[in-house]
Amino acid sequence: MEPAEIIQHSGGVIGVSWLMVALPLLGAAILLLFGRRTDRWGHLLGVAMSLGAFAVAVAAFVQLLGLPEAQRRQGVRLYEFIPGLADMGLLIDPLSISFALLITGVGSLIHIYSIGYMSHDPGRRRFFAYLNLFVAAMLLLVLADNYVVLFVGWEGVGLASYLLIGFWQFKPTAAAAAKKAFIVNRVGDFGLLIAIFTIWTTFGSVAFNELTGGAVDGAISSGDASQGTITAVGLLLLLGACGKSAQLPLQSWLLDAMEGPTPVSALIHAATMVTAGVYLVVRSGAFFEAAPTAQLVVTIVGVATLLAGAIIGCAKDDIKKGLAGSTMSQIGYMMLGAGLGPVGYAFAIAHLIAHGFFKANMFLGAGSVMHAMNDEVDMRKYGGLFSVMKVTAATFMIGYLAIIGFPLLSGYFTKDGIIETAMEHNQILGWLAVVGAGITGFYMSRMVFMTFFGKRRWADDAHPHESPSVMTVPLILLSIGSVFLGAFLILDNRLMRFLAPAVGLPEHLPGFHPFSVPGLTTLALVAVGVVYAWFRYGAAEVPRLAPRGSFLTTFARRDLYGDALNEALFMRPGQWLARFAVFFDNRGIDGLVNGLAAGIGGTSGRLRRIQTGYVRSYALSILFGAAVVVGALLYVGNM
Amino acid sequence: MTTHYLVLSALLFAIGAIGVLVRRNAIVVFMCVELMLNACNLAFVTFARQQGNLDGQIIAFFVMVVAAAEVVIGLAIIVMIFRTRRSASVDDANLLKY
Amino acid sequence: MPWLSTLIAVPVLGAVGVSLVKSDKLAKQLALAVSLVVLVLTGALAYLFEPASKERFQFAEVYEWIPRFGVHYGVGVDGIALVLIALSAVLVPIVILASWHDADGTGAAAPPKRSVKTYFALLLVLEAMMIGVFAATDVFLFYVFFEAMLIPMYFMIGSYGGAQRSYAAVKFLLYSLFGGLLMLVAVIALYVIADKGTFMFPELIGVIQDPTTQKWLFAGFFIAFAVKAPLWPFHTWLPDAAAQAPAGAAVLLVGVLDKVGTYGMLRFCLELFPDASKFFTPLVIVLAVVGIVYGAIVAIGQTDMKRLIAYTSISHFGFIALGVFAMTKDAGAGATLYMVNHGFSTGALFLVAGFLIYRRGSSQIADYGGVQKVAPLLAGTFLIAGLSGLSLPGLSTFVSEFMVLIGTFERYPVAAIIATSGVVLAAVYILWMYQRTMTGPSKEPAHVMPDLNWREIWVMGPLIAVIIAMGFFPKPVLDVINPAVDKTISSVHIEPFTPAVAEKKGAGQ
Amino acid sequence: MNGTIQAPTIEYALLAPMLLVFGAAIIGVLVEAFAPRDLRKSIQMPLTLLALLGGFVLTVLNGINGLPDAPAAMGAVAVDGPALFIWGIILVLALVSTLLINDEDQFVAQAAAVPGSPDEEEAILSGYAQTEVYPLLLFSVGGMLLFASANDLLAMFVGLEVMSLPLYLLCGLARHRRLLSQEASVKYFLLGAFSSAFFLYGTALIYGYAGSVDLKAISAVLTEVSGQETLLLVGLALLGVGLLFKIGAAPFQAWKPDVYQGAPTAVTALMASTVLVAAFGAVLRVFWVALGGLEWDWKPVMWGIAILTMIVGAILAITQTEIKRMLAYSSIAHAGFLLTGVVAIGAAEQNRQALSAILFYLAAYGFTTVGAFAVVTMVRDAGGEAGHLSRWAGLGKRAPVLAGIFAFFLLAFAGIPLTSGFFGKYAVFSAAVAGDALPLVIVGVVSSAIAAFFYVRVIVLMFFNEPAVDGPSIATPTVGTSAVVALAAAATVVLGVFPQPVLDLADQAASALFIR
Repeated sequence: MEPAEIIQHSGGVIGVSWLMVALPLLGAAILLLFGRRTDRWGHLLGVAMSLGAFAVAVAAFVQLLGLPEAQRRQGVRLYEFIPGLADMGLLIDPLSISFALLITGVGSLIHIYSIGYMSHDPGRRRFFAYLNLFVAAMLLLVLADNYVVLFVGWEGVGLASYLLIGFWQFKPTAAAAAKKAFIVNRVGDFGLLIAIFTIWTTFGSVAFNELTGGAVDGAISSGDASQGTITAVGLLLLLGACGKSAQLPLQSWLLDAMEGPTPVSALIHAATMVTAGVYLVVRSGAFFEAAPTAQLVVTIVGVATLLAGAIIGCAKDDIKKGLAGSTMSQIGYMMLGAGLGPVGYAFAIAHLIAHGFFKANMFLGAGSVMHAMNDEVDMRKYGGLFSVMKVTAATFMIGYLAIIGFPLLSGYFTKDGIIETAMEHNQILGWLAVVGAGITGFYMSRMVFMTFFGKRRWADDAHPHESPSVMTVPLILLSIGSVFLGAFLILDNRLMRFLAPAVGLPEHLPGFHPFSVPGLTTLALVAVGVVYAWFRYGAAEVPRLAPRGSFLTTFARRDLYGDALNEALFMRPGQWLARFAVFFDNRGIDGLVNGLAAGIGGTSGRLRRIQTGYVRSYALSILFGAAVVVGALLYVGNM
Repeated sequence: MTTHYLVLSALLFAIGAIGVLVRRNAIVVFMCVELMLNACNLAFVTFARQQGNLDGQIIAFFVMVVAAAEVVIGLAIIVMIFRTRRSASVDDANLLKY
Repeated sequence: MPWLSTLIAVPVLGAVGVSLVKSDKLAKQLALAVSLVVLVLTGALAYLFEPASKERFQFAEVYEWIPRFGVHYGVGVDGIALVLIALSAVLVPIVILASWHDADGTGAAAPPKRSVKTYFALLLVLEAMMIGVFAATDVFLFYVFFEAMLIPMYFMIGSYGGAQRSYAAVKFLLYSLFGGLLMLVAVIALYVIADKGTFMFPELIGVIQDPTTQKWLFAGFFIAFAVKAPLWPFHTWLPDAAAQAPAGAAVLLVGVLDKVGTYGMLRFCLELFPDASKFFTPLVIVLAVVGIVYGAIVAIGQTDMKRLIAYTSISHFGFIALGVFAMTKDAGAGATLYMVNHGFSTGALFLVAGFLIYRRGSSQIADYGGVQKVAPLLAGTFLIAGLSGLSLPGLSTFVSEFMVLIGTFERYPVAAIIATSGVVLAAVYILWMYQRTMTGPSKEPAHVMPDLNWREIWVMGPLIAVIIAMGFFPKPVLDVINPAVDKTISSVHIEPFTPAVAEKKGAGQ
Repeated sequence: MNGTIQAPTIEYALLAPMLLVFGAAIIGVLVEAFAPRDLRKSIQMPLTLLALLGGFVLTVLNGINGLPDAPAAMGAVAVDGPALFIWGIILVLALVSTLLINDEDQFVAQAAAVPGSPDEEEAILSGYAQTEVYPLLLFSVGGMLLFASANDLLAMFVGLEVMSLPLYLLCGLARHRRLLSQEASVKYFLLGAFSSAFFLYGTALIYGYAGSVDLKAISAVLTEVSGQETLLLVGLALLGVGLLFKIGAAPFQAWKPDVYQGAPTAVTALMASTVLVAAFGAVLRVFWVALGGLEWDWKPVMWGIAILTMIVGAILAITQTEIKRMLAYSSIAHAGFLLTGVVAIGAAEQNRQALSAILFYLAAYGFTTVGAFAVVTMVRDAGGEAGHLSRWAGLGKRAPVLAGIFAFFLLAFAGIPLTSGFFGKYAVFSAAVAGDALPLVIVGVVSSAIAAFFYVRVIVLMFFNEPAVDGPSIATPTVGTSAVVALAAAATVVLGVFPQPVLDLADQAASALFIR
């Protein structure tokens, strides 16, 4: 089934769905403009705005459900943005609304959590302003009804991420990480921009409702657009997606991004922003489905990243970096799914939503742990925390089980779906995904054992305690989601059929068969991973200082030498180039200009010596001149 | 056979010009200039004869008068500078240069 | 009512008044008042302006000035001129407010005390000339303003600038003068060859037919504009001038004066010499693209804030020239909008940098650090200005840059792609500068670096407001620009862009 | 030839200005001879002014009465449009310069006295003044009038000498730095005489070729074919040398810097403005009227000379450190710009354009120059004027108005719009372009870009540099001097903003071109 047509609508809540963007934006504006005056109640305003957006989203969702399938793509045109090019318009359809719910829902929970987490931070008001700004931008991104507005949101979240990663600007590492994140993202944006240009020059429009699969196929068949063009569009979009979603080769920024406060890592760098790439690919399905090559590349990138992330996750002692690696890996799964057409879309989105919950859950859990351990992040200094902070531990454990795909928890359904679909497309990719799952089992278990079990390896001044309820309640809510969402979304393809109007529906819906070969293999591998982790980190003694480790370990610790590569390939040559350019500009071009001036000056200095001051030499010059003139005239005259 | 006169006048003019270039004493230099003027006079009268009209000869008279005036001025100036510098060499006067 | 003449006359009279009043304080206030009056008048002008009007130039006034040379005092505005005049009218009061103490010799690293009155008088004279140069509909009148503008700016740089001021001022003047004189030859030749006995721009359109002549005249005009804009490789005067000029003057120099160059390309090169323009397009586009990348890379390598900003502008002027010579609707409109936006955004950057330098007395990036901690407002405005410099969506500069790029892509994809890489480089130079100056451990106790005071907030506030407003809602401005640009592009007689999927054209509205 | 000589007819009315000036000059001499010393000045000064003023009025009247269609005084003097215009300029500029001369401190008390000798001190103490200056000036001006309007080469030669001889003397009369002044005088004299010899020999050869020195007759002869081209060409060349020397075209410019620097500034002002005007009048007459037929022969040479002159003037000026010397080089450059107008000769209409352009340029440049030198007279040291540029540093601080005006003059020289200089350049260059001399114009603009550098340099010194500790004092200007500066500034502004009236006047003057 093809996606439904978009129909313009402005009634009911959907008509005012722009409030979803406006409310948080307003919140951010107020908090930033009125500054210190709002310090006392700023965080509350932030939460309120986020909850308001959530309310609108839910209402819109309900209204959407009330409509017949064919009308479930509602466009809301606000105003002409760039005359002749793009409108400021929103698109409320199953896809965007699912994201909206995730963003506002998880976002609100994290807002609430932050009240507690940032309570001692002087910049809390600013923090909430940025969070609101992020929510607004993210919603604009997913609700946009054309690529230009999407790009506005796209960069908006980039900005928010920049501000939040660098929230503690006085930490040079944080500032550097923020800059790195933004610049790497810009590389992706470069691709996205070119993609938009190509789309515009090919189709004369950037609006989603003009760029349906039908339009694309029509363009190809009529020869208006070559297959190559469409493939190019796909790959360029993918480049953009890689930037946002920290997929290879633009993954390097995500691990550094952990410099930001933990709620930020949870919201932006786990639950929502980093999944924007997946959204982009799914939203642009029309192009990818018409360009198999592009699709293949998407899946390859996905698999490569999911392995890379998993491997990195294995070697990290910093709990947040460990989680970051896992995020990379999970998004890899989503990418893989997004590269597999309508079936994959559904699983990808399902995994995305589930991941949003359990990863946010675990990040916040980690935050709670850090909160308890005076911001210690090194898991080698944790251990045996289970007993002192039960809620945190329990919720974290639920997230853990969910992510490793423990049967009947969220991850089990969603990840399995992706693996199954991948198998159908391409055995190799499928099996690699399975391996990835196994590694996941290992590194996540490692994290859990090092943190909550084994001997206490705390610093002497550490007096861990359970976090306040303002922090634990969100944890609980999120863990509930982590448990049930997967089953809810996957069983009898609920999400797939819901999304159908937006992304289309495959001819034959996939059934759910838990005892397939890949499924069982996955479980087995995960089990192996868990057990191995138990022996390495649960039962055995964990040294407080990291051992040198094998080559593979170092390889993983160094983020697979991603940074080293960037440094060698881009940073150093770039700096060298800049220095050379400056030199060239000063000595070369400007040197030419000044040299010319100096040259004239020098000539003048020498020439004026002719003016000897001797009257007789003057007379000579006159006579000489006369002779020349005579000669010249005779020459000309007798020509 | 007026050509000889023209050649002569050309010669005189050249001699005068060369003199201006080679001699140092202001008076002599100035005399050379006068020589040039008189070369012109010679040319004028010669051409007057060639052309068969009187203009040239009249011009010659004018030139003499002008030359006389020039002498007056010139000598005045040269004497003035001689009194200050105690020298009439034109090469000594080169404070103004470059 | 002769709107434009009034707009030109008011600042001139104001300048006279300013130079006559007794106290410096009074002079400043008077200058500010006058500039505000001009702003109000411009507002009225913009209000009365009819974008859809049939006539090419509105509020037109034409009087014979020098019949002997066919020179008229001819002024009038179309959309392009209007927005640029508006730009000047908005910037001048802001600059006056921002330079309140620039001439008093207070502040760290201030040049020796100079006449305050003169400074503000010069500012007003400059404003008059800026308005005049954009309003001129007579080529000769345009040239007169074009050259005369140099003098006040020359004195502002030379007497109120930094340590290297006289070198910078002379370099600026001579460089521009050289370009201007070449243009003078072209102007003369244009008059002689056209043989119309007039310099009125509308009557000269399409008069020069012979391709060779067109090429030579184009060259004459273009070099002058390329020096003014400045385009690579004629740019080296700008960093010196901008770095040495007082912040206020730098704003007007980069924000408005240089626009005369790109404005001239759009108005005169394209319309008077369409064929030559088409002939030279490849060359110009190469220069522009080189400028974009080159300027950005050199900016990355700068150690001096003002020089860095100057180089970013060189990169941006590359974008504008690219848009002008892509000769598509979108690119042309984008370039025009870019002229305006760049004025505001670079203006903002220079002013904040100026505030910083006023506090610390050094423009060396290395001398700063951790400002954000002690002066968050200052850092915040700096960041916003910077983000507009890297044309972040949601800020005005994005719209124009996007339009330029997409419009260029319509006709010259490769150039557009290379130019787009400037987007990445922009992020590098801006954010790196921000990181080095504003973040990290702060280099001194808070009292050394006070946060923005109210005057400075009133300077930055309007700028940022405009930048954000035009970032989300550029339509009003674009509606003024578009008709004028369409006229210009259509006079070049180049087939308009149509998307590959023709029947889908104009969709997405 | 029946032996009867009919008396020559003299159109006194037409020649009145010249006659008046000469008459006044002679009266001046008599005054010197008979009036008591302490009265002389108070007689000479008004006499001179009145004579020049009267001359101007008469010139204007001539203009109003309409132009004659034939030369006056048996074809010796052509009082035509250009002549009247040039006369007007010369007389006004001379009048203005006289106001400068009026300033005692300029001139030596007693030229005969040896510098630093007791009798000089005594002369100064007893307040002697070399009042011969005034008649000398009048003679010189009279000479200029004749020189610019002479319609045959003899009259022109006489005019040349009558103009030059008094100037030779005037150059030597500076009160301060007398050695320089005398040196300038002697150099100017020797070289002047030398060059006029060339002029004269050229005349002789042309006479030999054409059988007449009457311009009309010469041009008539050129039309009919004949042998002996060489004679003509050499004559033309030497004649040209004599004239080009006067306008200071390269390679005959060597005298200009030295003389301008050495001479009393008031005299420099007079020379820089009026002599240039008169000389160009003569040049135009000779080359357009008499030798117009040879256009294709002399044009290329003139091109070369024009280019050389512009370049040399601009380039050598850059490194000058003496203000008057710098202005001298700048005037060389300007002579070059004017020459581009001279080569713009062509069809009648074209000639009208070019001629009026040159006339306008001369007027504009003359005023600005006088003004500039007037300012120079006011910036003084213990030892007279502070000529060295370094002394001008920071003048903008100590005398903002004066420095401002001077800067304005410099900008006018540089040809910045809204100054008279700009329109002068524009007019000449556009004439040149119309006359197919585009390359010349390009050289012109390039060299004026170079020239701009040293004008700007002075502005930098005055405004952007800190004043020297013992900077020069600014002499409280006499009424005369300040009047001159004001007048010149006004002229520079007016001609720069509303040039139309003067342009019209120049057009009228040029409308009938030269009468033959």
